This record gives sequence, C-alpha cells and structure tokens, in this order.
Amino acid sequence: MTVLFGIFLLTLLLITAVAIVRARNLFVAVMLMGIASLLIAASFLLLDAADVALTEAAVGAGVSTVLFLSALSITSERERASSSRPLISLAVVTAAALIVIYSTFDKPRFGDPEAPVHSHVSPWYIEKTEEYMEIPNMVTAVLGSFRGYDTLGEVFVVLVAGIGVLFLLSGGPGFDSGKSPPPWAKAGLRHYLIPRVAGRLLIPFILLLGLYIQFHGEYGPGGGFQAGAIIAAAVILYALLEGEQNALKVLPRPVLIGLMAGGAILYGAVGVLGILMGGNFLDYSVLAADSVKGQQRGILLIEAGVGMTVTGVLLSIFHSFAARRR
Amino acid sequence: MAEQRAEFMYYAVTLATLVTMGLAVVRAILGPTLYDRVLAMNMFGTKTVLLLAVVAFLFGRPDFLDLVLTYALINFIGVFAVLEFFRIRAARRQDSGEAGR
Amino acid sequence: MNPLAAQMPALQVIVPMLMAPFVLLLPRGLSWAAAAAASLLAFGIAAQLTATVIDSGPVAYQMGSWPAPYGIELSVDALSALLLLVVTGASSLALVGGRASLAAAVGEDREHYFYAAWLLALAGLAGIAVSADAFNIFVFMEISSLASYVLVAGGPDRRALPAVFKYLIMGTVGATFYLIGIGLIYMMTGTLNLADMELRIAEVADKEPILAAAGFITVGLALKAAIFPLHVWLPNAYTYAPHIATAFLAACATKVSLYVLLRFDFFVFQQNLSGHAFQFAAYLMPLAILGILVGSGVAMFERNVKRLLAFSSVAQIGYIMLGASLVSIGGLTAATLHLFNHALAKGGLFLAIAALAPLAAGLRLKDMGGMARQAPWTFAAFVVAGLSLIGIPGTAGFVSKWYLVSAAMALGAPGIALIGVVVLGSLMAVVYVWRIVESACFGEPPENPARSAAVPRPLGAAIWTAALANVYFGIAPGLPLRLSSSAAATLLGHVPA
Amino acid sequence: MQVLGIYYYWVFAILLMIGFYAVIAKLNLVKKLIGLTLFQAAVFLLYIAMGKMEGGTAPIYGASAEAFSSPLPQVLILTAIVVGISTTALGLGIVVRIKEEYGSIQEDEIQEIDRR
Repeated sequence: MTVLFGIFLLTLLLITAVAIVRARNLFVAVMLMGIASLLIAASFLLLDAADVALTEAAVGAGVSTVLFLSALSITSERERASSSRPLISLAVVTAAALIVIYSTFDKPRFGDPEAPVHSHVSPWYIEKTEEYMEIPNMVTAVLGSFRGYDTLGEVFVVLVAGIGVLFLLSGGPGFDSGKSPPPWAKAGLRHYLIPRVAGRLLIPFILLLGLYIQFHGEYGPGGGFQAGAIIAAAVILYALLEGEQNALKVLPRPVLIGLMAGGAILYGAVGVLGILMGGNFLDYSVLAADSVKGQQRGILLIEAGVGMTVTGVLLSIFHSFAARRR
Repeated sequence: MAEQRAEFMYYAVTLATLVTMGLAVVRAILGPTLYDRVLAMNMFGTKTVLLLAVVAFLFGRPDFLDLVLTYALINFIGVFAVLEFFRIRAARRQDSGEAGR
Repeated sequence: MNPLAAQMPALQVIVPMLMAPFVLLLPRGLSWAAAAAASLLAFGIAAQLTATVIDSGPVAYQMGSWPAPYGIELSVDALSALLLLVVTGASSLALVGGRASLAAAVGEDREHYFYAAWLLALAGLAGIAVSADAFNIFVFMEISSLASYVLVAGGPDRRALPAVFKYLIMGTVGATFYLIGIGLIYMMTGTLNLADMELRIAEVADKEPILAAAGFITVGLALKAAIFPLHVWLPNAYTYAPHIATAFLAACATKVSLYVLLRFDFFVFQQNLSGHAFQFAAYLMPLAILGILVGSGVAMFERNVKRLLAFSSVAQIGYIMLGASLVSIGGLTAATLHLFNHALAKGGLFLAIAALAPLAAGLRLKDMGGMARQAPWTFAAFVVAGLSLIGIPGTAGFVSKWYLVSAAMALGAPGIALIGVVVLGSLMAVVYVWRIVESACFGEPPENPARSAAVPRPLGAAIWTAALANVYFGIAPGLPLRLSSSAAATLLGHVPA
Repeated sequence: MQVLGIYYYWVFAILLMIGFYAVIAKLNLVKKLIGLTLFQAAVFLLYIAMGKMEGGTAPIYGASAEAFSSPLPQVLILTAIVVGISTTALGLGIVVRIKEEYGSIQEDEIQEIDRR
C-alpha cells in the first residue's frame, strides 16, 4: 500500500516539475515550486527521513518561497521569449538521462538490509549513538558530533550566503539609504483586519514551536537549522503584517549581523574549546568530566550556534531584499 | 480486530487525502487565474499536513506530529507572503500607472 | 611533539574561517588588517605543515577524535602541502599588496563583507586541500565557490554581474554532478572516506554505478576547474572581478578543483577501473591539447589584457592536464610543478595588472600605451612574470615545461607530437605576451594623462616578491620539485604496476 | 517494493533532467535558478532513497523500533539542502542587482545590452 502512496506522490512530483518549467509566469512557477517541495518532503517522510522532511518543508515551501517572491516583486514576473537552442539542450539532457538511468543498473536492491549503505558505516552510528551520547535522535548525533565538521562547514556556507547578499545589496544604484521608501512599501498588511488579527495571534506560537524544535532536536526530528528557519519565519510574518520597518525596529540590522556572526563564532568556539581542553577540534567529550555529558553539552551548544546563524542570515537576506523595493 | 480496523481506516483516509492532493495539483497547474493557483497551493499545503498526520500514525510514530505542526504554520506564513506580494504588485501598478499619466 | 603541532591540519582551516565572522563584528578600519593577519598566519601554518610532511611524511587528523571511516578525517601529504602553499601564499600576497586597489574597486562602506568573504574563500580552498572525506570536500567546495562568487561580484563594472551569475550556475551544476558521483559511490561502498573508498571500491569496480560515478565526478570537477571545453565561465569572471581578487582566484581557485580531480582519478578510480590509463589518454589528452591551442589562440587575438590572461589560464590548465594524462612519474611531476609555477606567474601578472590599472582605464591593449615609461618598475616585474608564463630558461615556468617535455620524450614517437604542442603553445604565449609589451613600450600614451602614476608601496613589494619568486624557483626549484615529485610518487603509488 | 525502488531512481533521473533542461535552455535568470533548485532536489531524492531500509523506521530510538534506516544519507542531505538554499539566495541577490543595472532578467537581452 505504501508503495502505491510513494508512486502516486512521485508521479505528481514529475507532473508538477514539468508544469514549473513550462509556466510562463514566474509567480506561478514559484507557487508550483512550493507544491513540488511539499511533495518531496512527503516522499522523504515515507522514506523514514523525518529530519530531512522537516527541513525540506521549512526551506522549500517556506524560506525559498518567501525569497523568490521578494526577488520577483523587485524584478518582474513574466518570462519573455522561451528558450535558446531547445533541441540541442534536449539532446544533451536526454543523453545525460540515459547515463543516469544506465547507472542505476546493477545497483543494490532498494531497501536491501544487506546493501553497503546499511552494512558498512551506518550500523556503527546506530549502535554507538546510544553508547557515546545517550540521545535518541541518531541524525542529530551524526550531524552534531560524528560529522560535526560538515555541519560547521554548512553554517559557514549559510554565513557566506548572508555576507554575499548583504554585500551585493549594499551597493549599486538601488541602494540609497537617504531616500525613504514609498508609503506602500512599508505599510505591510496592517490595514487588513483578518490577516492581522490571525497573524498576530499565531506569532508567539510559532516562536514557541521554533524554540521547541531547537531544544527538542536531540529527541525528535529537528535541530538548529530548522528552528532558525522557523524563528526567522515568525519574524518575517511580523514584518509582513506590520511592515518591514517595524520588524527592523524589533531586530535592527546590527543585531542580525551580530546573530549571524555570533552563531558561527559560538560553533567555532566550542570546537576550539575541544582543543584547549586536550582533545581534537570539535571533540565534545572533553567538555565535561563525563564524556557522555560532554557530548550532549557540545551538541546543545553547537545547535544553538546553528540556530542563531540561520536566523540572522535569513532575516538579513529578507530585509536586504525588502529594502530594494521602490 | 480493532487494530486492523484502525489500520484500514488510516489507509482509507490516506487514499482520500492523496486523491484530494491530486485534484489540488490539477487546479494549480490549470489555473486559469493566479488566485486559483494560490488557493490550490494553500489547499495542497493543508492536505499535506493531513497526509503526514495520518502517515505518522500509520507508521506508529506519533511523535512526528511535531513535524505536522511545523508544516501547518509554514503554510500559513506562505499564504501571507503571497498576499503581501499581491499587495505590493497592486501598489506598484498604481504608482507606475499614475506616473504614466 | 608540541601539542599545537598535532592540531595544524585543523588550524589550517579554522584560523581563516573563524576570523571571517570576527571581521563582520570588528570596526570597519580593522577588517583589512584582520584578514591579512589571518591569511599570513595560515601561510605560516602551511609552511609548518610542509616542513612536517617533508620531514616525516603525511599527517592525518581525526576531527572530533572519531575514528576514520566514521568521523571526518583530514590528511596532508606532499600534494596537499604544495597546494596549501599556493593557496595561502597567493591570498597573503594579494591581501598585503591589495588594500588600496580593493578599496577603490569595492568601496569602503562594504569592504568588511568583502574581506569576510575572502577569508571564507581561503578557508574553503584550504579545507578542500586538507580533507580526506568525499562529502566534506563538497561542503568546502561550496564555501569556497559561494565566497568566490562574492569576490567576483565585487568588481566595479556592471558586467561582473552577468559573469558571476554564469559562474554561479555552472559552478553549482559542477558541484551537483560531483555530489551525484559521490552518492553513487556511496551507494556501492557505504563509505565517504577516500582511503576506505579506495579499498572497498575494488569489489564493485566494474559495476555500472561506479562507471557513471567516475563520469559525473570527472565532468563536475572539470566544470569547476575550467578544463576546455567547460571553461566558458572563466574569462568573464576573471575579467570583471576586482584585479586583486582575480590575482587570488587565478592563482588557486581552479587549481584546487584540479587537485580534487587528480585525487579522485588516481586514488579512487585509477587502480579499480579497467583501462584507466587508456581513458586518461583517450579523453583528457586531446582535451588538454585543444585547451592549450585554443586558449593560446584566443589569447593571441584578445584585445582586453585581463581577458587575454584569462584565456592564457585556460591554456595553462591544459598543460597541467597534459602532464597528468601521461600517467607517469615525469608527467605527474611536471603537472603538479606547473600547478605551482603557473600560480606564481599568473598571480604576479594579475598583481601587476592591479598596479597598472589606474593608469590604463579600460585595460585594453591600446590603453596600455606608454606604460613602460610611466611605471617602469612595475612593468619590469610584469615582464619577468610574463617570461615565466612563456617558459624562458631561468624562470619557474621553464622548469615545469622542461619536465613536461622530458616526460613526453619518454613516450617515444607520439611524444614528439606532444612536444610540438608544448613548443607551439609557448610560441603562442610569446606572441600574446609580446603584444602587451609592444603596446606598453611603443604604444602611444592615452590622451588624458594618468591620474596618478604612483604604485602603492605594499603592492609594489607584493609584485616584486612574486616576480623574484618566479626567478628564484626558476634557478633553485628545490622545494616545489621535491614536493611535486613526492606527490607524483604518491599518486602513482595507487596505480597497479 | 522493487517497483517502487526502480521508480525512485527513474524519478531521480527524470527530475534531474527536467531541472537541467531549465538551467541550460531557459533564458530567464530566475527560471534558471528554479531549474537549479529542481536539479538539486533530484539529488536529494537519490540519497534519501538509498538510505531507506526495508522494515526500518526513522533513525530515532523509539518505544518499539528495532531496525533503522541509515542516518548518514539524511545528514548529508540536510547539509546539501542548506547549501542549496544558500546558493539560491545568493543567486537571487545577483539577479536583483542585474535587474537594477540592466533593467532586464533575460540572458539574451543582457548580452544585447553589453554588446552595444
């Protein structure tokens, strides 16, 4: 039965993807992207990837929709002229597709417990998470500690994206801090009663959910990145309701930059602390007398760092785009 | 017996939700107006929330309801982003219309 | 051993990386100093690591103290040490010399973002060089790529923007191809650690997913390394980036992707795919030769000096690939040595361009008129680096080309054709370097006299350091030669005899 | 189960190519970025599908769970999703600046303007 569910979702996904590429109106394409992203997230859940499903929904349906819409409201939503060299492109694509499909011959059977993926490195994680960290969520254990260096890299990828957008959008002809934006740009949805009441009611709950996801990440699906995205989404909701300027009053730009840099520094500092206490970089077991406690403490701290950076970067990017509307 | 019946119900609900999702996708692709598509996307989000809730029980992992909650709230914010987009677009059209005159 | 010495491989990456968020928080005036200090420190660490590698062989480091295939491992051998020297050295020279030039290009109010991105680009490139984990390489590749998009986008000309967009699209496609490749390998072996992968891939080497993975990884990295015909993003990105950023990126960004390509080809695939040597010869050698000829050919007719040098880079990448595609000790020594020497020559040339740019507004050949008289010292350094690019005896460029030629000689008759290509490419290099020299020495000075002829002291010093390094390593190539022959031996050590 | 397994890889291949087509054939810069997002999403599907184990459940210790799907591909994809959104954000930033400088987000028009 679940097989049928999977096939149904994937087929819908393919149909949506074709529609996205064919859509002339970019706004429509972005809406369909949201649907595609939810379909992918649902497929991930069917494949037992709860954390990834959560991230994909927060990123694909939430953050990326907001970003694309902000960009579209500055640029334009119509796509002119269709495509260049469609036939050559189609040929290249078909050739590549054949290679990909060829590559799936002779692969291990889907879901085979004997496949290398399940028999080589993974069982070690599944077995040792309990022993070394005593936390239920293995994804968090691998993400935070066993492969914590990758996650450090991930935080800096987010940071560099934030730096990049701030850098790009703090120059050029559209940047003019002296000029005040037109009145409609700063009003938000303030004059619409129902969205405002419903939205304001929900903001505290969204923040609460964000904090829950942040600190519950060791026990259930979630963690710093998802929490950061959700908290950022709550602030963005506030900005949509009350106008971007008012959101900036709550969390001014320097605070956001402090958040993004501070989170990255916190993560790095935990790693360096590992060196100072006599271990290797990102070795959390030396952080407390008991190595299990040390691991838990380390993961908690770095997840907090991830959450801070992600919140800071997403909000900075949102405000940078919003400031360009005029 | 009771468990089997519950599982049957879960499957039935999932199936019904999937069909509704399919219908929402059809509306989102066919349009014809932007508002149809926005509504379809919103409806699709709601159905995903339902689907995930049922699947969480079907898999015997009710702790995944956290996830469902997140989906619901994200979906809500998505709609607001779209509304704001429409508002700005309308305001800008008005602006440029006046400038053109 | 001194406890800090054991931490060097990690410090190599985290020193520049952690300095980046501090640069965002520090007062604006300090951002350049902080960046330069972190970069110099990284250079010091690289030198220290190189010394360790020469003395006592490869260094391994377990991140978070987790054992190798489960945690992430770092490892530094001769090849990575060579690369680390290039990356940190280029970054330090460019940063120390480039303050004024960058301030003019980027603008002082957003300088700190630029320096933070610079540090992250440096950290990303260094992170790739020290990593021994396939997925970790992907993560650091993305850090360095995203940061270099920011660096290129800092260019004052608006044409930098479409150029960087193209760079972003092609770079991401390349990285995603690489991701697919390691996904397929992971599916077949269950591991991400390169050394473990090499062992475990042997059992499944002839299965289709591995073949497809080899294809995806090669194409993806070739895109990132701008190997001909996948170089189309490179000329514009180099032309419109700030001059100092071009010097940094031209010296090392594509080299690091080449390094990953070599590492995968020789460590992971070489002994496991049947007929691998044949594949190298069959696919990469013609591309390398075409790259040399087409790159040099376009450079000969190019009118913009920076773009001319960018096309010359495409040709030089061809030499490196040519050396690697010989699959012999001599060829690989030549390839890795050329990687080092080309960075010296191209870095020096672009640094000199940064100094000459205020005098020649559009940087077209005709704008270069009278340059030799207006800035004789800088231009002299430019010529020295140019000679090294051509491969004149007594400069670094000659040494690597000499090794390339002798490696080709070992092949017998077909080698003669390869030597012909190398000689032809060098002659073409003579032509395009001469075109610049000619217009600088004999061209009419532009009508409006230069705004300022003074080259900032630090920049002059950086340029001459690069130029003298070209001469020094041309006469006494001991250090890079030692590293590259040891690197070649390591690479070939993974090939069954 | 096997049908589903094959279907996953085929969907991966087709989705990958739909995205790739949009990247190379479309002239609109935003559309290219959308294609890039689809292109990356396909890869995520590949990884997650290979991490699924028959009879396994999400890799979180629970009351009744005994066999778990592999946590490692999930961790890798978490990172890759974040990398993807970062690239998209930076790309959109560049598109906004291009629009301001050139007044267009069509590749052909921009080339036309530069040639002038």
